[in-house]
Amino acid sequence: MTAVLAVLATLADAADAAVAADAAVATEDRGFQWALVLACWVAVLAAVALVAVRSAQRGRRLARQIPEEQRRWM
Amino acid sequence: MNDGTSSPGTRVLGALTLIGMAVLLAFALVISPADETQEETVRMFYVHVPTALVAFGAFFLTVAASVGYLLRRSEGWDVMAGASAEVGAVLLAATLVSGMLWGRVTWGVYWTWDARLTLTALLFVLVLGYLAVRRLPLERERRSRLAAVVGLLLGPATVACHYATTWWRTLHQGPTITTADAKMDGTMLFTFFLGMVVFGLLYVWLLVHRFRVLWLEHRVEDLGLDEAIAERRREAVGVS
Amino acid sequence: MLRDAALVAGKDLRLEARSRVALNQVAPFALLVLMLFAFALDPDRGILARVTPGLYWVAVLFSGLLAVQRAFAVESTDGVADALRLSGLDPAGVFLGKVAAVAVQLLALEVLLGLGVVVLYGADPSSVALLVPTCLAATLGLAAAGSVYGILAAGLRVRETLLPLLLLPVLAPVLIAATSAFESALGGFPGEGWRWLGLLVVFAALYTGLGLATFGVLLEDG
Amino acid sequence: MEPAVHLRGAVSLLGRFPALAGVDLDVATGEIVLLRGPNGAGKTTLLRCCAALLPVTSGEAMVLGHDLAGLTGPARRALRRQVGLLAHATGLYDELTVADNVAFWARAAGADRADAEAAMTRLELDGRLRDVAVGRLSAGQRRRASLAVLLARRPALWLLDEPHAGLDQAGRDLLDGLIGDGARAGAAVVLASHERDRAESIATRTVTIAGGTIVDDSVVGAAPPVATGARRAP
Repeated sequence: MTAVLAVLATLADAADAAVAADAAVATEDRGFQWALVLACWVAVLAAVALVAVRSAQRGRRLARQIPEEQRRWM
Repeated sequence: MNDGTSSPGTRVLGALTLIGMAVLLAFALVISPADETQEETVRMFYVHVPTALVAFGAFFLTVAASVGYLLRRSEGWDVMAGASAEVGAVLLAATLVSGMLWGRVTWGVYWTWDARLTLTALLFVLVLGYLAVRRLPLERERRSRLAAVVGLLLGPATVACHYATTWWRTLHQGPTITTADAKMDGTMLFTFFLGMVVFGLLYVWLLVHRFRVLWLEHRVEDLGLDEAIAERRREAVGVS
Repeated sequence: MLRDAALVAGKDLRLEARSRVALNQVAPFALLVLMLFAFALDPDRGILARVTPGLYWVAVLFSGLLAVQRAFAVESTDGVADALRLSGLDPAGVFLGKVAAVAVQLLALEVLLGLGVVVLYGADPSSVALLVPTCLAATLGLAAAGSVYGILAAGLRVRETLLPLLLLPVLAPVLIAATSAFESALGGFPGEGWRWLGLLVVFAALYTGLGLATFGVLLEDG
Repeated sequence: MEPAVHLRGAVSLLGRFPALAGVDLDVATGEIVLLRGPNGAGKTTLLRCCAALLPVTSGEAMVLGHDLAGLTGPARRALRRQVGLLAHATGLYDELTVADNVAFWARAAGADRADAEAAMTRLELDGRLRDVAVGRLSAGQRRRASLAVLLARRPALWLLDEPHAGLDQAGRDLLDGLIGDGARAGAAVVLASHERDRAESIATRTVTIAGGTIVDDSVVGAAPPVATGARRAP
């Protein structure tokens, strides 16, 4: 855990440095806000979709291997 | 159409979830107005807060189902705990991502040691540990038992982490961040509640599917057991 | 239960007296961590003095992890795990015995590390009234949580990697609370520390209770 | 009288592998059953199932009056306390001395120090070896130390997995004497062994296991041998 926190802290530091350059612009710029808002939604929905699709694929592969009567929810 | 983990029920649930998600996207990104202070970034809250709350609910179910398994020792509770933790982990990851992006635009950094963000990160690691136990290559009964204890312990661990992180930030008088300082008008409030409903539906939908996938994994493990026993007994022929 | 606990604790301490793993390996490791921190952080600018509580508890945490790992490594070798299950010992007693043995070793380590930070970092340990109970409560919490996850991972091939993953996030509150209590004590405003001590006591009681309740399940086929 | 071990169609899985594929076996108290069969036949699994260390997945399994299915904490503990298992591994702490080990395990099972001392004397571990760390003993000496633990615990069911392996001639004779004494005192003994001649000379019955099932079960009829050691039984 501490290692993880340390990595996160390092990431935060790196982000700090990157942000320092355009901090002044960041708060004012609505385009930038929109970009991050969209990135946020896309990231979340893409992750969920990925999990759902992989789960469905795995379910299909498993279901093929077992007899009909053990899949009675369908 | 017995080719996967779907059933009429989950198809209806899935359709509702997808429609709901489309409506939520319309409200969150188009219809609802920008906030006075937070401007456009408020649109991240319609994903951030619901995923966080639903993920906490998922945790709670994992803890409860783990207790259920320890009391009843039935496969259903075990599978339920695992499925809920898997979906919860995805939602927690979503919470962390949206939280970090919001931090980037509001505080200028991806990460601050805000109490809630820290707690979420800790929970994420805790649930990764739980899922690691679930993937141990052990006999199923033993794995379920170990996982149930780890799952049960997620509860007190969360509570302890909550108090520790909250006091830690407030006593240190670091940057106090309140996420609820935005004044919400009617549309925004509606969008937020819609988000809760939609992500709740999404959770239930995914949960049912993951439950069935894990259940099928167990059935595939059981598969051919009679055949294996018969084959084992054939080894005995001609030995005596 | 208490008889079994005393038996197990006595056996563990005797084992340590003979093998000296904690003394010859864990303790030097802990001191080494203190020295490495000094190398990593500039000792001349007072940084070390400011972060002493945190460094102290991180060192305790890592040494504690090693101590827990060691305490349960001896229970998983060469048929001992089976022997333990066949022994007829009360699981709750085994748990208390392991906790007691780990706690005793950790307390000795903490005294050593305490001397270390006084000598190496120049810390001022005058607020004994807060420091000592903090150490006791944090140690009990560490040993209790460590024993629960220690026995859980003991029989597994992946125990060296699984134990830190499971245990360290659970111990995060102990690290935060003990560090904060030490900060108050060393910083000369012990009043704030009592609240953290409370959290440590609750944590220790919680995990001792959970360990008593779940050790049977873990030991049954652990 | 109720048999010490009663198995009907017992199946035990190691992962997905049916190590026991339906075992029928009864062992009465006072019996010495020799379990023989090729490598991988299920001998060790059978012994571990009888010790309630491995679950019996299906079938009937009664050991010392306890039904292994649905055996919960205290009852399982009570059963296990009465079982003595001599496995390939020693079950001893390498860094502790013989005396410490025997005393710890004996006291854990409710025996006292005197029992532990008597057992060590019986296994001829009361001299120089007493205070030697187990890790520094030879294989045969370790086996004697494990046997001393078993003896001190006074089990009602002895489960011995290749007990003669690693012992010298004197040790083997001593072991045979101990087994005979144990059986006469009312313990049920199951020993898995490849050493046919030696094991058959003490066994009252020979059971052959192969492919996870019992393929032959015959009464040999040998009387338990009399202890050969000069020392008095503990």
